Amino acid sequence: MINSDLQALVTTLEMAALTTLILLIVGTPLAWYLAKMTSRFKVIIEAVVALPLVLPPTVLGFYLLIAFSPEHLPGQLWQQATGQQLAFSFSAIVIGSVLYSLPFVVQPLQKAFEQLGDSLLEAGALLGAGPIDRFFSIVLPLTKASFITAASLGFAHTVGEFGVILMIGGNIPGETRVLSIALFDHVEAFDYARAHLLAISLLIGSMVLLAAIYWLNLPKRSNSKNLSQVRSVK
Amino acid sequence: MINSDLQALVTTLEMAALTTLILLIVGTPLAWYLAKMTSRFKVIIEAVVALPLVLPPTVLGFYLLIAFSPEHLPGQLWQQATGQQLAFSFSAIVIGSVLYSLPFVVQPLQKAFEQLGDSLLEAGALLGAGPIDRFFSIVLPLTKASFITAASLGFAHTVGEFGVILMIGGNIPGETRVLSIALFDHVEAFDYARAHLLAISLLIGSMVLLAAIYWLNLPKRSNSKNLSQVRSVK
Amino acid sequence: GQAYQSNVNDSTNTKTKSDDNNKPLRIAVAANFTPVLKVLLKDFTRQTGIKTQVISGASGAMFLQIKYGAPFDMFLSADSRRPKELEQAGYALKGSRKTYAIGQLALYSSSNNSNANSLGQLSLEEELAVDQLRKPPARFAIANPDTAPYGKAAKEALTHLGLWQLYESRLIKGINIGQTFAQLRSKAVTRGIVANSQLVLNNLSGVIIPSNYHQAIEQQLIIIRSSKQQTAAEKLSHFLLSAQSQNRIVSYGYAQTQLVNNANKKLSELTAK
Amino acid sequence: MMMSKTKLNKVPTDEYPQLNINIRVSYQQFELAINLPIPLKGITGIFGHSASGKSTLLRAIAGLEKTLIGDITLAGANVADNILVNTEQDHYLKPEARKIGLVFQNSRLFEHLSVLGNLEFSVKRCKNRQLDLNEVIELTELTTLLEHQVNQLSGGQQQRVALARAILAEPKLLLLDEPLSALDQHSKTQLLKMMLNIQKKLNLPMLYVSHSLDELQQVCDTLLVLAKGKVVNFGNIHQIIHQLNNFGDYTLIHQQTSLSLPIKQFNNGHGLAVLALNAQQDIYLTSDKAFENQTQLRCFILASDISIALTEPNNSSIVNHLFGIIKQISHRENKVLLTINCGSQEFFVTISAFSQQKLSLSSRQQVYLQFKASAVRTFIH
Amino acid sequence: MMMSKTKLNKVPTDEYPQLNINIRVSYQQFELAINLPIPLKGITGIFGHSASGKSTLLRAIAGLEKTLIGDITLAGANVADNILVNTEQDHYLKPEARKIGLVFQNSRLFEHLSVLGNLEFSVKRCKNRQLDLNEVIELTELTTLLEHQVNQLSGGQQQRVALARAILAEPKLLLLDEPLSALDQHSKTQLLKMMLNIQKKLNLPMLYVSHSLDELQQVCDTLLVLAKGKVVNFGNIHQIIHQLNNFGDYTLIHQQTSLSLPIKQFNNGHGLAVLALNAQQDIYLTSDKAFENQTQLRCFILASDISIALTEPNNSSIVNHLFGIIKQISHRENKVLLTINCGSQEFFVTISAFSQQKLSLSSRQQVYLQFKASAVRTFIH
Ligand SMILES: Nc1ncnc2c1ncn2[C@@H]1O[C@H](COP(=O)(O)OP(=O)(O)OP(=O)(O)O)[C@@H](O)[C@H]1O
Ligand SMILES: Nc1ncnc2c1ncn2[C@@H]1O[C@H](COP(=O)(O)OP(=O)(O)OP(=O)(O)O)[C@@H](O)[C@H]1O
Ligand SMILES: [Mg+2]
Ligand SMILES: [Mg+2]
Repeated sequence: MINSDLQALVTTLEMAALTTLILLIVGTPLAWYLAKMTSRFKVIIEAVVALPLVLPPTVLGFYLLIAFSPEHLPGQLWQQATGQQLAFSFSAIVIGSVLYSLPFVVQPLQKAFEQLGDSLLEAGALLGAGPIDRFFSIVLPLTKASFITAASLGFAHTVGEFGVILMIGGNIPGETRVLSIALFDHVEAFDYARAHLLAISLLIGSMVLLAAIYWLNLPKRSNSKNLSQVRSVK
Repeated sequence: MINSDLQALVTTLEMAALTTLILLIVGTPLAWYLAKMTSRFKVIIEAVVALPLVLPPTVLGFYLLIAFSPEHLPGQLWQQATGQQLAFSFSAIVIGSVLYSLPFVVQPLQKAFEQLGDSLLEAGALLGAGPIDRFFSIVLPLTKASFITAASLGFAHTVGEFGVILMIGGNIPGETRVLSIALFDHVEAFDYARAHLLAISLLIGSMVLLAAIYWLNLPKRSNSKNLSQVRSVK
Repeated sequence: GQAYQSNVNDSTNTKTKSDDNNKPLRIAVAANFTPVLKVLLKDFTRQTGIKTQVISGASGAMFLQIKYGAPFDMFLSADSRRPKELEQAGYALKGSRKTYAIGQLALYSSSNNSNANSLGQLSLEEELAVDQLRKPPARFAIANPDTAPYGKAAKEALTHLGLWQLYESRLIKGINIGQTFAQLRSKAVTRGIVANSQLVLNNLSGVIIPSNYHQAIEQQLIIIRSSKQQTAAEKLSHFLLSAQSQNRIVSYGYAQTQLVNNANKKLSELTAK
Repeated sequence: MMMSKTKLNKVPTDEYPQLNINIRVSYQQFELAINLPIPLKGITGIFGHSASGKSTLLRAIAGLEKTLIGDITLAGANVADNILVNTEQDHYLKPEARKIGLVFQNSRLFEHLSVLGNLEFSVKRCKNRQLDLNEVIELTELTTLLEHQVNQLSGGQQQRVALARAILAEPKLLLLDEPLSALDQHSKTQLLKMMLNIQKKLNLPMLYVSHSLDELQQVCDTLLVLAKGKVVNFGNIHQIIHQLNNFGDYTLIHQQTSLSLPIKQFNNGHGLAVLALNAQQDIYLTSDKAFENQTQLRCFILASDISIALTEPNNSSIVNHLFGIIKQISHRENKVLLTINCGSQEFFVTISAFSQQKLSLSSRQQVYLQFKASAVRTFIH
Repeated sequence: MMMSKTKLNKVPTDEYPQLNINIRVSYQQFELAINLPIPLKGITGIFGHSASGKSTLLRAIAGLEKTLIGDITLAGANVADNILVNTEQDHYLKPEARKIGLVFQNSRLFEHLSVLGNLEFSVKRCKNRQLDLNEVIELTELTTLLEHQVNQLSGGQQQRVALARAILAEPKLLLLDEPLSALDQHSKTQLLKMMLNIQKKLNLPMLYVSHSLDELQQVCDTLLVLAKGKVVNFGNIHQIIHQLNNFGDYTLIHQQTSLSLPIKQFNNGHGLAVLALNAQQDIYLTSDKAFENQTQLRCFILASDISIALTEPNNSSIVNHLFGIIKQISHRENKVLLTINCGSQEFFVTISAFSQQKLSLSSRQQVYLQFKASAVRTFIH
């Protein structure tokens, strides 16, 4: 009984961790590009990235399901490349979550990169730091807080995701059955005691996780000049 | 037939606009407070704000429904104050959406306020600007881009919301039946033609809206020094 | 519902191994029947040694998933329309479509002394139902008549009583009967029409709405044509339709099915001609 | 060494407002500890090495240093008694309520506003405006820059905008943290003139932080010297500079005689202005149009610019010959600092040890001081 | 007026690398148009009014001005011919590949790093390190500040960190945009000395922007004067300064004689150093330990510090008496500028119109120049 929930927890964590990783790897250059881009196509790309927000997850899931099925190109390509069906696989829910959570990662990062400005990057370049070096030695540490926001929004949103995953994953235990679906199932199956238990564990677990993340991000600022002056200008 | 979709569209826009407005009004001071707060409770508040992300919407909806029912305090208070039942009302879906979309508004604003720093606020204070004045004359214009991000994330997420609204709204035409539910109903009822049509309209509509928003935000930066130097440090 | 497997390790095997015999029989089932199925499957596994895995969900979603290649062996829908469509579209094993249960509507009220209204004689029931229904509350919960079979039946019952007009503007429509029940349980809405089986399973009582007020809520199953475990699936189909199982199903708040299945057979014979 | 309070009471407190400071601001490796009443008369200079606490002091007065302990009051004739901060009584007046302006060391312009927008920010929030926006714009030479974004400005342009913005707010007290450091000599001079004008026009006291004693000597009445967070000198600027001549850190200043003298004649017909040193003796310097409306002139003569002659010099282009009596002779390495009384005014002269040897000067000896008209320096002319 | 290329070819290009600049940077209200080869010998000064385009020029060389049209090449003996940018050929070398350092007008420290972290940022990215980190830290007096966050530093401290950071990167060319503007005289002197040392040690050419001609005179061999985006003067610093004396903008400089002379005697036993002006005549100035290891000294004498005597002066503390012949007399308002030849060296002297009247000097007249040992100024001593 509890075993099956544990299994869902493991799947959820695997999926959310992998999704967050991919989101950061894909989202960071995308956000950087958008932040520095001046072309008029920028607004279009921005709108496309934000689109998953507007569609109800189940509907988004419906379209993804169609795309992932072996009858359509993305699903076909995947099958040719990996020999496995894409729909109803672990890979499918990761891809779905990545698409669905992309705006939550891209937008905070983009704004952070925009606010950063160029002056410190110019200084870095003139000390011999190339673009990659500058990114890791200047941009990343200065926008650390936004990366944490982006990652935690992405992670949390993936954990809470339900409609898309249910549709393209098919709720298969050990593969695509995640905690949010398990929780939903408990409610549907009138198993309120277990639903409450799971919901509360989920809440406490995520709260501890989120608090830990935010706390990790806290001490860095504590002895800065700005902080000591907060009271004066509140 | 199409009438009912139009009605859903109107309800959706009303709901999303009202929700976004409330989100900005509630989220801005909250984000400011979190950005400037140094207490250790900060992480806890941050985690609580982020919680709606983690719970599957239907489950969140279930708990909200319990809270909104006349049997429980929030629902009771509402009924005493307004004389109307909260659950299954337009107010209920607005409140639900506000809670659900809060992190999308608070987090980008908070990060923007944190990155802003105090130096310009100090300068403003010494020119005689009080806190409210400073907010509108300095903070708001300097974080305009983040406000637009926050508002568009909040709006889009509310439009796409489905699970919570369905549970606490009850799909009442003209009151709580929104576009995302209508869309889902069409899919469930095998009415794929209408579903596709609605989804495409929704996509195009939101894309135009989002593009317009981002475009509004674009020209402001175009003649700044930073921009002209972008190529050098990419 | 959750996965029912005699051995949890098997689930990991399903990822890696493609040995069909080792794979459990994967059953997609409408959420409202999941608890009953789980009880029945215990016996089934004991008798046949066939391992099973239950995937519970909304019939609509599962229907779409099967169309797009979901790796299910069997589908227990909450209605008859979707199995029929799947059969016509060629996703079902020919002749595998069977009615395994017939839903029964019940009027549920979370606020009043409904405990007094224990299930009794039909005539009394009828009286009670009509009686209560004639006084419509401000809000009344049913499943969505356009998409959910229990909702459609509820609408028919109300129409039959000439009350649909009265009720139409007061309805809280759940996406499926599960959500309607959840809405009622939250007490945000106090009265509504749910599946009788939901009440039985939760030790609640309501008033059964006579089945002649609406078309039968046939819950049908099919065996998926692409399944590699069709024999095991057929065994389960037989098991579910056996008199013993049917009796247990009825004891969980469903109506008698015998009649319908026969009628069904005749119907399909007729249409086949 | 901190000045005793009694000494400061010379300045009539019933005439000028006074800033009473008794504070302590502590950082890990630095502590600012100031206990001092500052009479707010004209422009008060603040001088000291880098990291001596100048900016911290200004920030404390403005209400931006939150680790501050102690109290600051602004008391005086025109201003109602006003406690800016008193940590013992848990009293704290917010920066925006203090009516104190501050030009920061880094300009801190509002990036979202144009140059004009930055100036209007102040104007809008200023009640009972006395200054004319256009006039200030002209004086700070911002006329052609009004529509520019502030991040497009050169360093010097930014400082001018920051200065204009602070002045336009017309505060009760203006704090200036090296407001002209990025400007060339010419602009500096122009702006210092403007500030002096505005100081008088609005009767607006200023505290002025600078690394340039020349600058301060020209505009300040009073000087405060900070070192390592402590006040080491405070008082009349001429006195302080003369004290620094004798005791001061070599690295801090050029030794000099600092003077404020009445103008006897604006132009003697030969392009020289005449200042009355005392009843018998005059000092000549190159005349300037700017002297025309003044009765008093502030000037300084570097000790190194004055030479000593034993007999009254003739046949030289040097116009100033003053008769004096050597009061004190002090040696430092290869240099000799002479303090010479010409009437009641002390003059400071440095000569080389070699010259001293040659002339073998001794205390109470009568000598002639000679210096060129152009050695009488006025920073602003 | 732009200098012709022929004139510049005097500097041997086969010995020093050369920066060939032919660019145009246009903004709405400003255009920088430079066409000039700059021989990279020692430190080249860049001088000009606020907003004359100094920072823009440095940014263009560093590769930060993207609206630039034209080309910049770095050619010469030690450096392989190197096209930094050529917009015609669509060639553009990225800033990080140019090996050019820049100390910005605003320090631009990395806020997320401590002082030490900022310095190590450079050290890590410097190949073939020649400088010792600890030595630079000591010379810039940052030892006690290493663990500080950079936003806790005073203005002057920030500039020192920025300077140390740029030097530690050991670039091929270092651009300095008013790197010492927030520092007091003492720190300035110390840091200029350090920069001279490092310039020699690494054979690292520098372009140095400053508003202070005194500063530049002490460290630069060559001076570039900008006005409104154009080069108005370029060449040997002494020549340029003397040109400015005659034609230059009054507001730009103090008229002065700028000299580089061999040291004849480090200490004549009386605390004076002796410089050889020519075979017959010497110049005396106060000796300083720092002169000990030098053979040549750079100094300047303000025109206002020199006075004229018709007969050889006696009985005066003034040690320097030079015999010369008046070459030119020019009047400006109440001042007279004399150009006087002492042997082959021109001296510039300003006297008041009054003195001129009194002495009635005329061209080709023989006169004595007199100035104190302390009037011979070295910014760095
Ligand atoms: N928030 C802070 N945290 C720690 N130390 C600080 C902080 N603010 C200032 N200091 C230290 O206080 C000392 C004085 O700084 P301050 O800015 O007042 O100097 P300053 O006299 O203005 O120097 P400068 O002329 O270089 O601007 C410095 O050593 C500085 O490092
Ligand atoms: N991005 C830009 N957009 C528009 N104008 C600019 C831009 N950058 C510089 N300018 C203009 O170019 C001119 C020269 O600026 P620059 O910063 O080179 O001056 P500067 O000589 O360094 O002056 P300062 O000594 O005051 O720092 C100024 O008038 C400035 O307003
Ligand atoms: Mg300072
Ligand atoms: Mg500049």
